[in-house]
Amino acid sequence: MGLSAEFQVKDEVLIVRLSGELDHHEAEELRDKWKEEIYKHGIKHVILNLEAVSFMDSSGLGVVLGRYKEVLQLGGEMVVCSISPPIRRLFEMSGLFKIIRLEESEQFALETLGVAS
Amino acid sequence: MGLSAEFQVKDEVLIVRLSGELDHHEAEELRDKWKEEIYKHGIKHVILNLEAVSFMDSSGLGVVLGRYKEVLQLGGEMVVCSISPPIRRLFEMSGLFKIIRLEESEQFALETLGVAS
Amino acid sequence: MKNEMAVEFLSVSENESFARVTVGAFISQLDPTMDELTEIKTVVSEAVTNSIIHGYNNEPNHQVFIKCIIHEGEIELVIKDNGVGIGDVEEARQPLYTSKPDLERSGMGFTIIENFMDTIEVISNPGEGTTVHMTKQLINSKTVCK
Amino acid sequence: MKNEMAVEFLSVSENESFARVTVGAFISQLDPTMDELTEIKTVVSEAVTNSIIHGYNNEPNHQVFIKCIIHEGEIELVIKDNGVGIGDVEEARQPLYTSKPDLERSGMGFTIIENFMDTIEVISNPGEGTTVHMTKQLINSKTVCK
Ligand SMILES: Nc1ncnc2c1ncn2[C@@H]1O[C@H](COP(=O)(O)OP(=O)(O)O)[C@@H](O)[C@H]1O
Ligand SMILES: Nc1ncnc2c1ncn2[C@@H]1O[C@H](COP(=O)(O)OP(=O)(O)O)[C@@H](O)[C@H]1O
Repeated sequence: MGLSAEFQVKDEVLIVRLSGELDHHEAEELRDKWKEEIYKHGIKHVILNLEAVSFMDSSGLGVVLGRYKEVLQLGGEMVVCSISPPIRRLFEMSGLFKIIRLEESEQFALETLGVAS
Repeated sequence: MGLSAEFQVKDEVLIVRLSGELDHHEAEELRDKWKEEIYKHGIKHVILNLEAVSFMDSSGLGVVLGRYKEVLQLGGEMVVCSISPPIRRLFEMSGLFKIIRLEESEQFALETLGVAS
Repeated sequence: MKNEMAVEFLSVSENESFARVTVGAFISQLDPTMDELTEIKTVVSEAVTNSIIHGYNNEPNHQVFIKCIIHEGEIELVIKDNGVGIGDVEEARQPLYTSKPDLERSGMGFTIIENFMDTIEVISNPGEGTTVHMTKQLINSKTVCK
Repeated sequence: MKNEMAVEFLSVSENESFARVTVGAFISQLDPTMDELTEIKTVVSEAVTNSIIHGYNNEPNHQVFIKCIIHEGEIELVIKDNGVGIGDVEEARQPLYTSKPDLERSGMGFTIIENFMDTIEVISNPGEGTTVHMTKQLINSKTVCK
Protein backbone atom coordinates (compact mmCIF):
# COMPACT_ATOMS: atom_id res chain seq x y z
CA MET A 1 0.00 0.00 0.00
CA GLY A 2 2.97 2.35 0.43
CA LEU A 3 3.18 5.78 1.98
CA SER A 4 2.19 9.19 0.75
CA ALA A 5 3.27 12.52 2.22
CA GLU A 6 1.63 15.93 1.95
CA PHE A 7 3.49 19.07 3.00
CA GLN A 8 1.99 22.48 3.79
CA VAL A 9 3.66 25.62 5.10
CA LYS A 10 1.81 28.07 7.41
CA ASP A 11 3.93 30.99 8.63
CA GLU A 12 7.07 29.34 9.93
CA VAL A 13 5.43 25.97 10.54
CA LEU A 14 5.78 22.96 8.25
CA ILE A 15 2.79 20.62 8.45
CA VAL A 16 3.57 17.06 7.39
CA ARG A 17 0.58 14.78 6.76
CA LEU A 18 1.42 11.14 6.20
CA SER A 19 -0.85 8.35 5.07
CA GLY A 20 -0.24 4.64 4.57
CA GLU A 21 2.55 2.49 5.96
CA LEU A 22 5.77 3.97 7.28
CA ASP A 23 8.44 1.27 7.33
CA HIS A 24 12.13 1.12 6.36
CA HIS A 25 11.26 0.80 2.67
CA GLU A 26 9.30 4.06 2.74
CA ALA A 27 11.48 5.85 5.30
CA GLU A 28 14.34 6.73 2.97
CA GLU A 29 12.28 8.50 0.35
CA LEU A 30 10.30 10.29 3.05
CA ARG A 31 13.49 11.52 4.73
CA ASP A 32 14.77 13.12 1.53
CA LYS A 33 11.48 14.88 0.72
CA TRP A 34 10.97 16.03 4.30
CA LYS A 35 14.52 17.42 4.63
CA GLU A 36 14.08 19.34 1.40
CA GLU A 37 10.83 20.91 2.61
CA ILE A 38 12.43 21.98 5.89
CA TYR A 39 15.31 23.82 4.21
CA LYS A 40 13.48 25.08 1.11
CA HIS A 41 10.92 27.09 3.06
CA GLY A 42 13.07 28.30 5.95
CA ILE A 43 10.62 27.00 8.53
CA LYS A 44 11.15 26.73 12.25
CA HIS A 45 8.59 24.27 13.65
CA VAL A 46 7.17 21.00 12.38
CA ILE A 47 3.73 19.53 12.99
CA LEU A 48 3.55 15.84 12.16
CA ASN A 49 0.01 14.62 11.50
CA LEU A 50 -0.13 10.81 11.75
CA GLU A 51 -3.91 10.44 11.48
CA ALA A 52 -3.85 8.36 8.29
CA VAL A 53 -0.81 6.22 9.10
CA SER A 54 -2.00 2.62 9.30
CA PHE A 55 1.36 1.09 10.16
CA MET A 56 4.64 2.32 11.60
CA ASP A 57 7.72 0.62 13.02
CA SER A 58 11.08 1.66 14.49
CA SER A 59 12.35 2.78 11.07
CA GLY A 60 9.57 5.36 11.19
CA LEU A 61 10.73 6.46 14.65
CA GLY A 62 14.19 6.89 13.13
CA VAL A 63 13.03 9.39 10.50
CA VAL A 64 10.99 11.33 13.04
CA LEU A 65 13.96 11.52 15.39
CA GLY A 66 16.21 12.62 12.53
CA ARG A 67 13.90 15.52 11.65
CA TYR A 68 13.46 16.39 15.33
CA LYS A 69 17.20 16.94 15.55
CA GLU A 70 17.14 19.25 12.54
CA VAL A 71 14.25 21.30 13.89
CA LEU A 72 16.04 21.58 17.23
CA GLN A 73 19.06 23.10 15.46
CA LEU A 74 16.76 25.62 13.81
CA GLY A 75 15.60 26.62 17.28
CA GLY A 76 12.14 25.17 16.65
CA GLU A 77 9.87 22.52 18.06
CA MET A 78 8.32 19.31 16.79
CA VAL A 79 4.69 18.54 17.60
CA VAL A 80 2.97 15.29 16.69
CA CYS A 81 -0.82 14.97 16.45
CA SER A 82 -3.71 12.62 15.66
CA ILE A 83 -1.73 9.58 16.69
CA SER A 84 -3.35 6.14 16.90
CA PRO A 85 -3.00 3.93 20.01
CA PRO A 86 -0.51 1.46 18.45
CA ILE A 87 1.81 4.23 17.21
CA ARG A 88 1.43 6.04 20.51
CA ARG A 89 2.80 2.93 22.21
CA LEU A 90 5.88 3.00 19.95
CA PHE A 91 6.50 6.63 20.88
CA GLU A 92 6.04 5.87 24.57
CA MET A 93 8.35 2.85 24.50
CA SER A 94 11.14 4.91 23.03
CA GLY A 95 10.64 7.94 25.28
CA LEU A 96 9.92 10.21 22.31
CA PHE A 97 7.24 12.16 24.15
CA LYS A 98 9.97 13.58 26.39
CA ILE A 99 11.23 15.58 23.41
CA ILE A 100 8.31 15.71 21.00
CA ARG A 101 5.08 17.27 22.18
CA LEU A 102 1.78 15.45 21.54
CA GLU A 103 -1.41 17.33 20.63
CA GLU A 104 -4.80 15.94 19.83
CA SER A 105 -5.36 17.64 16.49
CA GLU A 106 -3.55 19.67 13.87
CA GLN A 107 -5.66 22.66 14.84
CA PHE A 108 -4.61 22.53 18.48
CA ALA A 109 -0.99 22.02 17.49
CA LEU A 110 -1.08 25.09 15.25
CA GLU A 111 -2.57 27.22 18.01
CA THR A 112 0.11 26.17 20.51
CA LEU A 113 2.70 27.33 17.98
CA GLY A 114 0.97 30.69 17.73
CA VAL A 115 -0.42 30.24 14.22
CA ALA A 116 -3.98 31.43 13.64
CA SER A 117 -5.85 29.68 10.84
CA MET B 1 -12.25 -13.39 5.69
CA GLY B 2 -14.46 -16.46 5.26
CA LEU B 3 -17.95 -16.82 3.87
CA SER B 4 -21.36 -16.10 5.33
CA ALA B 5 -24.67 -17.31 3.99
CA GLU B 6 -28.15 -15.91 4.52
CA PHE B 7 -31.24 -17.91 3.53
CA GLN B 8 -34.76 -16.59 2.99
CA VAL B 9 -37.89 -18.39 1.74
CA LYS B 10 -40.55 -16.58 -0.33
CA ASP B 11 -43.41 -18.81 -1.52
CA GLU B 12 -41.62 -21.78 -3.07
CA VAL B 13 -38.39 -19.88 -3.75
CA LEU B 14 -35.26 -20.15 -1.62
CA ILE B 15 -33.12 -17.02 -1.79
CA VAL B 16 -29.45 -17.62 -0.96
CA ARG B 17 -27.34 -14.54 -0.27
CA LEU B 18 -23.63 -15.17 0.05
CA SER B 19 -20.93 -12.79 1.15
CA GLY B 20 -17.17 -13.19 1.41
CA GLU B 21 -14.93 -15.75 -0.23
CA LEU B 22 -16.29 -18.98 -1.66
CA ASP B 23 -13.44 -21.48 -2.00
CA HIS B 24 -13.02 -25.19 -1.23
CA HIS B 25 -12.54 -24.50 2.48
CA GLU B 26 -15.92 -22.75 2.68
CA ALA B 27 -17.71 -24.89 0.10
CA GLU B 28 -18.28 -27.93 2.30
CA GLU B 29 -20.02 -26.13 5.13
CA LEU B 30 -22.08 -24.13 2.64
CA ARG B 31 -23.21 -27.29 0.86
CA ASP B 32 -24.55 -28.84 4.05
CA LYS B 33 -26.46 -25.73 5.13
CA TRP B 34 -27.82 -25.09 1.65
CA LYS B 35 -29.02 -28.71 1.21
CA GLU B 36 -30.79 -28.56 4.54
CA GLU B 37 -32.61 -25.35 3.60
CA ILE B 38 -33.77 -26.85 0.30
CA TYR B 39 -35.33 -29.93 1.89
CA LYS B 40 -36.54 -28.36 5.15
CA HIS B 41 -38.78 -25.82 3.45
CA GLY B 42 -40.04 -27.89 0.51
CA ILE B 43 -39.02 -25.24 -1.99
CA LYS B 44 -38.90 -25.53 -5.75
CA HIS B 45 -36.70 -22.75 -7.12
CA VAL B 46 -33.45 -21.20 -5.94
CA ILE B 47 -32.22 -17.64 -6.42
CA LEU B 48 -28.50 -17.26 -5.76
CA ASN B 49 -27.47 -13.69 -4.98
CA LEU B 50 -23.70 -13.30 -5.41
CA GLU B 51 -23.54 -9.52 -4.95
CA ALA B 52 -21.30 -9.62 -1.88
CA VAL B 53 -19.04 -12.46 -2.98
CA SER B 54 -15.53 -11.05 -3.30
CA PHE B 55 -13.84 -14.26 -4.42
CA MET B 56 -14.96 -17.53 -5.99
CA ASP B 57 -13.15 -20.40 -7.66
CA SER B 58 -14.06 -23.74 -9.25
CA SER B 59 -14.90 -25.25 -5.86
CA GLY B 60 -17.67 -22.66 -5.70
CA LEU B 61 -18.88 -23.68 -9.15
CA GLY B 62 -19.01 -27.25 -7.81
CA VAL B 63 -21.41 -26.38 -4.97
CA VAL B 64 -23.62 -24.35 -7.29
CA LEU B 65 -23.76 -27.20 -9.82
CA GLY B 66 -24.56 -29.65 -7.05
CA ARG B 67 -27.55 -27.58 -5.88
CA TYR B 68 -28.64 -27.01 -9.48
CA LYS B 69 -28.97 -30.76 -9.88
CA GLU B 70 -31.12 -31.02 -6.76
CA VAL B 71 -33.40 -28.19 -7.83
CA LEU B 72 -33.75 -29.82 -11.25
CA GLN B 73 -34.98 -33.00 -9.58
CA LEU B 74 -37.55 -30.97 -7.66
CA GLY B 75 -38.80 -29.68 -11.03
CA GLY B 76 -37.54 -26.18 -10.28
CA GLU B 77 -35.11 -23.68 -11.69
CA MET B 78 -31.95 -21.98 -10.48
CA VAL B 79 -31.44 -18.28 -11.13
CA VAL B 80 -28.24 -16.41 -10.29
CA CYS B 81 -28.15 -12.64 -9.84
CA SER B 82 -25.94 -9.63 -9.02
CA ILE B 83 -22.85 -11.37 -10.32
CA SER B 84 -19.52 -9.52 -10.61
CA PRO B 85 -17.48 -9.56 -13.83
CA PRO B 86 -14.77 -11.97 -12.56
CA ILE B 87 -17.32 -14.53 -11.31
CA ARG B 88 -19.33 -14.09 -14.49
CA ARG B 89 -16.24 -15.18 -16.42
CA LEU B 90 -16.00 -18.36 -14.34
CA PHE B 91 -19.64 -19.16 -15.11
CA GLU B 92 -19.11 -18.46 -18.81
CA MET B 93 -15.96 -20.56 -19.04
CA SER B 94 -17.75 -23.55 -17.62
CA GLY B 95 -20.94 -23.14 -19.66
CA LEU B 96 -23.06 -22.72 -16.55
CA PHE B 97 -25.28 -20.07 -18.13
CA LYS B 98 -26.65 -22.77 -20.44
CA ILE B 99 -28.41 -24.29 -17.45
CA ILE B 100 -28.57 -21.53 -14.87
CA ARG B 101 -30.38 -18.35 -15.79
CA LEU B 102 -28.73 -14.98 -15.05
CA GLU B 103 -30.75 -11.97 -13.88
CA GLU B 104 -29.52 -8.55 -12.94
CA SER B 105 -31.09 -8.28 -9.50
CA GLU B 106 -32.85 -10.36 -6.90
CA GLN B 107 -36.03 -8.40 -7.58
CA PHE B 108 -36.03 -9.26 -11.29
CA ALA B 109 -35.22 -12.86 -10.51
CA LEU B 110 -38.17 -13.10 -8.12
CA GLU B 111 -40.52 -11.61 -10.69
CA THR B 112 -39.47 -14.07 -13.39
CA LEU B 113 -40.31 -16.87 -10.95
CA GLY B 114 -43.77 -15.37 -10.43
CA VAL B 115 -43.21 -14.14 -6.88
CA ALA B 116 -44.60 -10.70 -6.04
CA SER B 117 -42.80 -8.89 -3.25
CA MET C 1 12.98 -5.18 -10.78
CA LYS C 2 13.35 -8.90 -10.15
CA ASN C 3 12.02 -10.45 -6.99
CA GLU C 4 11.48 -13.95 -5.72
CA MET C 5 9.79 -15.77 -2.87
CA ALA C 6 8.97 -19.31 -1.84
CA VAL C 7 6.39 -20.42 0.70
CA GLU C 8 5.38 -23.82 2.00
CA PHE C 9 2.54 -24.77 4.30
CA LEU C 10 0.50 -27.69 5.60
CA SER C 11 -2.12 -29.32 3.36
CA VAL C 12 -5.17 -28.01 5.20
CA SER C 13 -7.97 -26.11 3.54
CA GLU C 14 -7.51 -23.11 5.88
CA ASN C 15 -4.31 -22.42 3.95
CA GLU C 16 -6.07 -21.95 0.61
CA SER C 17 -6.94 -18.35 1.45
CA PHE C 18 -3.54 -17.84 3.08
CA ALA C 19 -1.88 -18.91 -0.19
CA ARG C 20 -4.03 -16.49 -2.22
CA VAL C 21 -3.26 -13.55 0.06
CA THR C 22 0.46 -14.34 0.10
CA VAL C 23 0.87 -14.56 -3.66
CA GLY C 24 -1.46 -11.58 -4.10
CA ALA C 25 0.66 -9.47 -1.73
CA PHE C 26 3.83 -10.47 -3.53
CA ILE C 27 2.69 -9.72 -7.08
CA SER C 28 1.09 -6.45 -5.99
CA GLN C 29 4.65 -5.10 -6.25
CA LEU C 30 4.05 -5.18 -10.03
CA ASP C 31 1.00 -2.98 -9.64
CA PRO C 32 -1.43 -5.36 -11.39
CA THR C 33 -4.97 -4.40 -12.38
CA MET C 34 -7.80 -5.64 -10.13
CA ASP C 35 -8.69 -8.22 -12.79
CA GLU C 36 -5.13 -9.50 -13.00
CA LEU C 37 -4.93 -9.76 -9.22
CA THR C 38 -8.20 -11.72 -9.12
CA GLU C 39 -6.99 -14.02 -11.89
CA ILE C 40 -3.74 -14.84 -10.09
CA LYS C 41 -5.55 -15.41 -6.80
CA THR C 42 -8.02 -17.73 -8.51
CA VAL C 43 -5.22 -19.71 -10.13
CA VAL C 44 -3.43 -20.09 -6.79
CA SER C 45 -6.67 -21.24 -5.21
CA GLU C 46 -7.22 -23.87 -7.93
CA ALA C 47 -3.75 -25.39 -7.83
CA VAL C 48 -3.42 -25.35 -4.02
CA THR C 49 -6.88 -26.90 -3.61
CA ASN C 50 -5.92 -29.63 -6.09
CA SER C 51 -2.76 -30.43 -4.13
CA ILE C 52 -4.76 -30.69 -0.93
CA ILE C 53 -7.73 -32.75 -2.10
CA HIS C 54 -6.28 -34.73 -5.01
CA GLY C 55 -2.54 -34.82 -4.34
CA TYR C 56 -2.83 -35.49 -0.63
CA ASN C 57 -6.37 -36.92 -0.48
CA ASN C 58 -7.30 -34.40 2.19
CA GLU C 59 -4.65 -35.63 4.61
CA PRO C 60 -3.58 -32.62 6.70
CA ASN C 61 0.05 -33.44 7.45
CA HIS C 62 1.71 -32.84 4.08
CA GLN C 63 3.43 -29.83 2.53
CA VAL C 64 2.33 -27.68 -0.39
CA PHE C 65 5.02 -25.54 -2.05
CA ILE C 66 4.69 -22.28 -3.94
CA LYS C 67 7.42 -20.37 -5.69
CA CYS C 68 6.84 -17.01 -7.31
CA ILE C 69 9.26 -14.96 -9.39
CA ILE C 70 8.41 -11.53 -10.75
CA HIS C 71 10.55 -9.95 -13.41
CA GLU C 72 9.74 -7.02 -15.68
CA GLY C 73 6.01 -7.49 -15.44
CA GLU C 74 6.13 -11.24 -15.86
CA ILE C 75 4.93 -13.59 -13.15
CA GLU C 76 6.33 -17.08 -12.92
CA LEU C 77 4.39 -19.26 -10.52
CA VAL C 78 5.13 -22.83 -9.48
CA ILE C 79 2.78 -24.82 -7.24
CA LYS C 80 3.97 -28.25 -6.20
CA ASP C 81 3.05 -31.20 -4.02
CA ASN C 82 4.64 -34.57 -3.25
CA GLY C 83 1.29 -36.34 -3.46
CA VAL C 84 -0.19 -39.19 -5.50
CA GLY C 85 0.50 -37.59 -8.90
CA ILE C 86 -1.55 -37.82 -12.09
CA GLY C 87 -1.55 -40.81 -14.44
CA ASP C 88 -3.01 -39.15 -17.54
CA VAL C 89 -2.28 -35.42 -17.50
CA GLU C 90 -4.01 -34.81 -20.83
CA GLU C 91 -7.26 -36.33 -19.57
CA ALA C 92 -6.98 -34.44 -16.26
CA ARG C 93 -6.74 -31.14 -18.15
CA GLN C 94 -10.00 -31.68 -20.06
CA PRO C 95 -12.76 -29.24 -19.08
CA LEU C 96 -15.24 -30.82 -16.66
CA TYR C 97 -13.05 -33.87 -16.05
CA THR C 98 -12.79 -34.76 -12.39
CA SER C 99 -11.71 -37.91 -10.62
CA LYS C 100 -13.75 -36.94 -7.57
CA PRO C 101 -17.33 -36.14 -8.66
CA ASP C 102 -18.54 -37.40 -5.25
CA LEU C 103 -16.83 -34.37 -3.65
CA GLU C 104 -18.84 -32.05 -5.94
CA ARG C 105 -15.73 -31.07 -7.88
CA SER C 106 -16.59 -29.17 -11.04
CA GLY C 107 -13.59 -30.39 -13.05
CA MET C 108 -12.89 -26.80 -14.12
CA GLY C 109 -9.66 -26.14 -12.19
CA PHE C 110 -7.17 -26.70 -14.99
CA THR C 111 -9.43 -24.96 -17.52
CA ILE C 112 -9.59 -21.86 -15.35
CA ILE C 113 -5.81 -21.88 -14.95
CA GLU C 114 -5.38 -22.17 -18.73
CA ASN C 115 -7.71 -19.23 -19.27
CA PHE C 116 -6.14 -16.96 -16.67
CA MET C 117 -2.46 -17.66 -17.33
CA ASP C 118 -0.39 -17.31 -20.53
CA THR C 119 1.30 -20.68 -20.17
CA ILE C 120 0.78 -23.73 -17.96
CA GLU C 121 2.87 -26.88 -17.80
CA VAL C 122 1.89 -29.83 -15.62
CA ILE C 123 4.67 -32.18 -14.61
CA SER C 124 3.32 -35.25 -12.86
CA ASN C 125 3.68 -38.99 -12.54
CA PRO C 126 1.83 -41.45 -10.29
CA GLY C 127 3.54 -41.57 -6.92
CA GLU C 128 5.83 -38.67 -7.75
CA GLY C 129 3.71 -35.66 -6.94
CA THR C 130 2.56 -32.84 -9.19
CA THR C 131 4.21 -29.60 -10.26
CA VAL C 132 2.17 -26.94 -12.01
CA HIS C 133 4.37 -24.33 -13.68
CA MET C 134 2.67 -21.18 -14.96
CA THR C 135 3.58 -17.79 -16.39
CA LYS C 136 1.67 -14.61 -17.04
CA GLN C 137 2.75 -11.28 -18.49
CA LEU C 138 0.89 -8.37 -16.92
CA ILE C 139 -0.65 -5.96 -19.41
CA ASN C 140 0.49 -2.60 -18.01
CA SER C 141 4.01 -3.65 -17.35
CA LYS C 142 4.28 -4.96 -20.91
CA THR C 143 3.12 -1.67 -22.40
CA VAL C 144 5.53 0.25 -20.22
CA CYS C 145 8.52 -1.88 -21.16
CA LYS C 146 8.13 -1.85 -24.93
CA MET D 1 -5.73 -26.54 15.47
CA LYS D 2 -2.05 -26.65 14.63
CA ASN D 3 -0.76 -25.06 11.46
CA GLU D 4 2.64 -24.24 10.05
CA MET D 5 4.20 -22.28 7.21
CA ALA D 6 7.62 -21.19 6.04
CA VAL D 7 8.42 -18.42 3.60
CA GLU D 8 11.69 -17.14 2.17
CA PHE D 9 12.33 -14.13 -0.01
CA LEU D 10 15.05 -11.83 -1.33
CA SER D 11 16.66 -9.25 0.96
CA VAL D 12 15.06 -6.20 -0.65
CA SER D 13 13.08 -3.60 1.27
CA GLU D 14 10.00 -4.13 -0.93
CA ASN D 15 9.60 -7.46 0.84
CA GLU D 16 9.20 -5.91 4.30
CA SER D 17 5.53 -5.22 3.71
CA PHE D 18 5.13 -8.57 1.91
CA ALA D 19 6.48 -10.31 5.03
CA ARG D 20 4.05 -8.43 7.29
CA VAL D 21 1.05 -9.27 5.14
CA THR D 22 2.05 -12.92 4.85
CA VAL D 23 2.51 -13.52 8.57
CA GLY D 24 -0.58 -11.40 9.28
CA ALA D 25 -2.69 -13.53 6.92
CA PHE D 26 -1.41 -16.72 8.48
CA ILE D 27 -2.03 -15.82 12.13
CA SER D 28 -5.43 -14.37 11.30
CA GLN D 29 -6.56 -18.02 11.43
CA LEU D 30 -6.30 -17.62 15.23
CA ASP D 31 -8.69 -14.68 15.12
CA PRO D 32 -6.36 -12.20 16.89
CA THR D 33 -7.48 -8.79 18.13
CA MET D 34 -6.54 -5.78 15.97
CA ASP D 35 -3.87 -4.86 18.53
CA GLU D 36 -2.36 -8.33 18.49
CA LEU D 37 -2.30 -8.31 14.69
CA THR D 38 -0.55 -4.94 14.65
CA GLU D 39 1.97 -6.14 17.23
CA ILE D 40 2.87 -9.23 15.22
CA LYS D 41 3.16 -7.23 12.01
CA THR D 42 5.42 -4.71 13.74
CA VAL D 43 7.64 -7.46 15.09
CA VAL D 44 7.94 -9.05 11.63
CA SER D 45 8.82 -5.67 10.18
CA GLU D 46 11.55 -5.09 12.78
CA ALA D 47 13.25 -8.45 12.40
CA VAL D 48 13.02 -8.58 8.59
CA THR D 49 14.34 -5.01 8.29
CA ASN D 50 17.25 -5.93 10.56
CA SER D 51 18.13 -8.93 8.40
CA ILE D 52 18.11 -6.74 5.30
CA ILE D 53 20.04 -3.72 6.53
CA HIS D 54 22.26 -5.19 9.26
CA GLY D 55 22.53 -8.88 8.36
CA TYR D 56 22.98 -8.36 4.64
CA ASN D 57 24.19 -4.73 4.62
CA ASN D 58 21.46 -3.83 2.14
CA GLU D 59 22.70 -6.27 -0.50
CA PRO D 60 19.65 -7.41 -2.46
CA ASN D 61 20.64 -10.94 -3.46
CA HIS D 62 20.35 -12.82 -0.17
CA GLN D 63 17.53 -14.78 1.43
CA VAL D 64 15.49 -13.99 4.52
CA PHE D 65 13.60 -16.88 6.15
CA ILE D 66 10.44 -16.86 8.22
CA LYS D 67 8.79 -19.78 9.91
CA CYS D 68 5.49 -19.50 11.74
CA ILE D 69 3.71 -22.15 13.78
CA ILE D 70 0.33 -21.58 15.37
CA HIS D 71 -0.98 -23.96 17.99
CA GLU D 72 -3.84 -23.44 20.43
CA GLY D 73 -3.58 -19.69 20.39
CA GLU D 74 0.20 -19.60 20.61
CA ILE D 75 2.31 -18.12 17.86
CA GLU D 76 5.86 -19.28 17.36
CA LEU D 77 7.79 -17.08 14.95
CA VAL D 78 11.33 -17.55 13.69
CA ILE D 79 13.04 -14.96 11.49
CA LYS D 80 16.47 -15.88 10.20
CA ASP D 81 19.24 -14.67 7.91
CA ASN D 82 22.65 -16.00 6.90
CA GLY D 83 24.24 -12.56 7.20
CA VAL D 84 27.08 -11.02 9.15
CA GLY D 85 25.74 -11.97 12.58
CA ILE D 86 26.00 -10.08 15.87
CA GLY D 87 29.13 -10.01 18.06
CA ASP D 88 27.57 -8.83 21.31
CA VAL D 89 23.89 -9.79 21.43
CA GLU D 90 23.36 -8.28 24.87
CA GLU D 91 24.62 -4.90 23.72
CA ALA D 92 22.56 -5.12 20.51
CA ARG D 93 19.38 -5.65 22.54
CA GLN D 94 19.86 -2.47 24.62
CA PRO D 95 17.20 0.18 23.94
CA LEU D 96 18.49 2.88 21.56
CA TYR D 97 21.62 0.91 20.67
CA THR D 98 22.32 0.90 16.94
CA SER D 99 25.44 0.12 14.96
CA LYS D 100 24.17 2.27 12.07
CA PRO D 101 23.22 5.72 13.41
CA ASP D 102 24.19 7.17 10.00
CA LEU D 103 21.18 5.36 8.50
CA GLU D 104 18.87 7.09 10.99
CA ARG D 105 18.19 3.84 12.82
CA SER D 106 16.41 4.42 16.11
CA GLY D 107 17.94 1.41 17.88
CA MET D 108 14.46 0.43 19.10
CA GLY D 109 13.91 -2.73 17.04
CA PHE D 110 14.76 -5.34 19.67
CA THR D 111 13.05 -3.31 22.40
CA ILE D 112 9.82 -3.24 20.41
CA ILE D 113 10.03 -6.98 19.80
CA GLU D 114 10.57 -7.59 23.53
CA ASN D 115 7.55 -5.47 24.34
CA PHE D 116 5.22 -7.05 21.80
CA MET D 117 6.15 -10.71 22.22
CA ASP D 118 6.12 -12.96 25.31
CA THR D 119 9.55 -14.41 24.67
CA ILE D 120 12.45 -13.60 22.35
CA GLU D 121 15.70 -15.48 21.90
CA VAL D 122 18.46 -14.19 19.62
CA ILE D 123 20.92 -16.77 18.34
CA SER D 124 23.80 -15.14 16.49
CA ASN D 125 27.52 -15.24 15.95
CA PRO D 126 29.74 -13.15 13.71
CA GLY D 127 29.77 -14.66 10.23
CA GLU D 128 27.06 -17.17 11.08
CA GLY D 129 23.88 -15.20 10.56
CA THR D 130 21.14 -14.35 13.01
CA THR D 131 18.06 -16.25 14.15
CA VAL D 132 15.40 -14.48 16.16
CA HIS D 133 13.02 -16.92 17.85
CA MET D 134 9.86 -15.48 19.37
CA THR D 135 6.61 -16.67 20.93
CA LYS D 136 3.36 -15.00 21.86
CA GLN D 137 0.18 -16.35 23.41
CA LEU D 138 -2.92 -14.61 22.11
CA ILE D 139 -5.27 -13.36 24.80
CA ASN D 140 -8.62 -14.60 23.54
CA SER D 141 -7.42 -18.03 22.64
CA LYS D 142 -5.93 -18.39 26.10
CA THR D 143 -9.17 -17.44 27.81
CA VAL D 144 -11.12 -19.85 25.64
CA CYS D 145 -8.79 -22.76 26.32
CA LYS D 146 -8.66 -22.55 30.08
N1 LIG E 1 -2.14 -31.89 -7.54
C1 LIG E 1 -2.81 -32.95 -8.06
N2 LIG E 1 -2.52 -34.20 -7.65
C2 LIG E 1 -3.19 -35.26 -8.14
N3 LIG E 1 -4.16 -35.17 -9.06
C3 LIG E 1 -4.51 -33.94 -9.51
C4 LIG E 1 -3.85 -32.77 -9.04
N4 LIG E 1 -4.37 -31.70 -9.67
C5 LIG E 1 -5.32 -32.18 -10.49
N5 LIG E 1 -5.41 -33.53 -10.42
C6 LIG E 1 -6.31 -34.40 -11.19
O1 LIG E 1 -6.83 -33.63 -12.28
C7 LIG E 1 -8.25 -33.63 -12.25
C8 LIG E 1 -8.78 -32.35 -12.83
O2 LIG E 1 -8.44 -31.25 -12.01
P1 LIG E 1 -9.31 -29.93 -12.06
O3 LIG E 1 -9.43 -29.51 -13.48
O4 LIG E 1 -8.70 -28.96 -11.12
O5 LIG E 1 -10.75 -30.38 -11.56
P2 LIG E 1 -11.28 -30.81 -10.09
O6 LIG E 1 -10.33 -30.33 -9.05
O7 LIG E 1 -12.60 -30.14 -10.00
O8 LIG E 1 -11.37 -32.31 -10.10
C9 LIG E 1 -8.59 -33.90 -10.82
O9 LIG E 1 -9.89 -34.43 -10.67
C10 LIG E 1 -7.50 -34.88 -10.40
O10 LIG E 1 -7.81 -36.18 -10.81
N1 LIG F 1 19.82 -9.63 11.67
C1 LIG F 1 20.85 -8.91 12.15
N2 LIG F 1 22.10 -9.10 11.67
C2 LIG F 1 23.16 -8.39 12.14
N3 LIG F 1 23.04 -7.46 13.13
C3 LIG F 1 21.82 -7.24 13.66
C4 LIG F 1 20.67 -7.94 13.20
N4 LIG F 1 19.62 -7.50 13.91
C5 LIG F 1 20.08 -6.58 14.77
N5 LIG F 1 21.42 -6.42 14.63
C6 LIG F 1 22.28 -5.50 15.41
O1 LIG F 1 21.57 -5.10 16.56
C7 LIG F 1 21.47 -3.67 16.62
C8 LIG F 1 20.17 -3.24 17.28
O2 LIG F 1 19.06 -3.62 16.49
P1 LIG F 1 17.69 -2.84 16.66
O3 LIG F 1 17.32 -2.81 18.10
O4 LIG F 1 16.69 -3.45 15.75
O5 LIG F 1 18.02 -1.36 16.21
P2 LIG F 1 18.34 -0.73 14.78
O6 LIG F 1 17.85 -1.66 13.70
O7 LIG F 1 17.58 0.55 14.79
O8 LIG F 1 19.81 -0.55 14.70
C9 LIG F 1 21.60 -3.23 15.18
O9 LIG F 1 22.06 -1.91 15.08
C10 LIG F 1 22.63 -4.24 14.65
O10 LIG F 1 23.95 -3.88 15.01
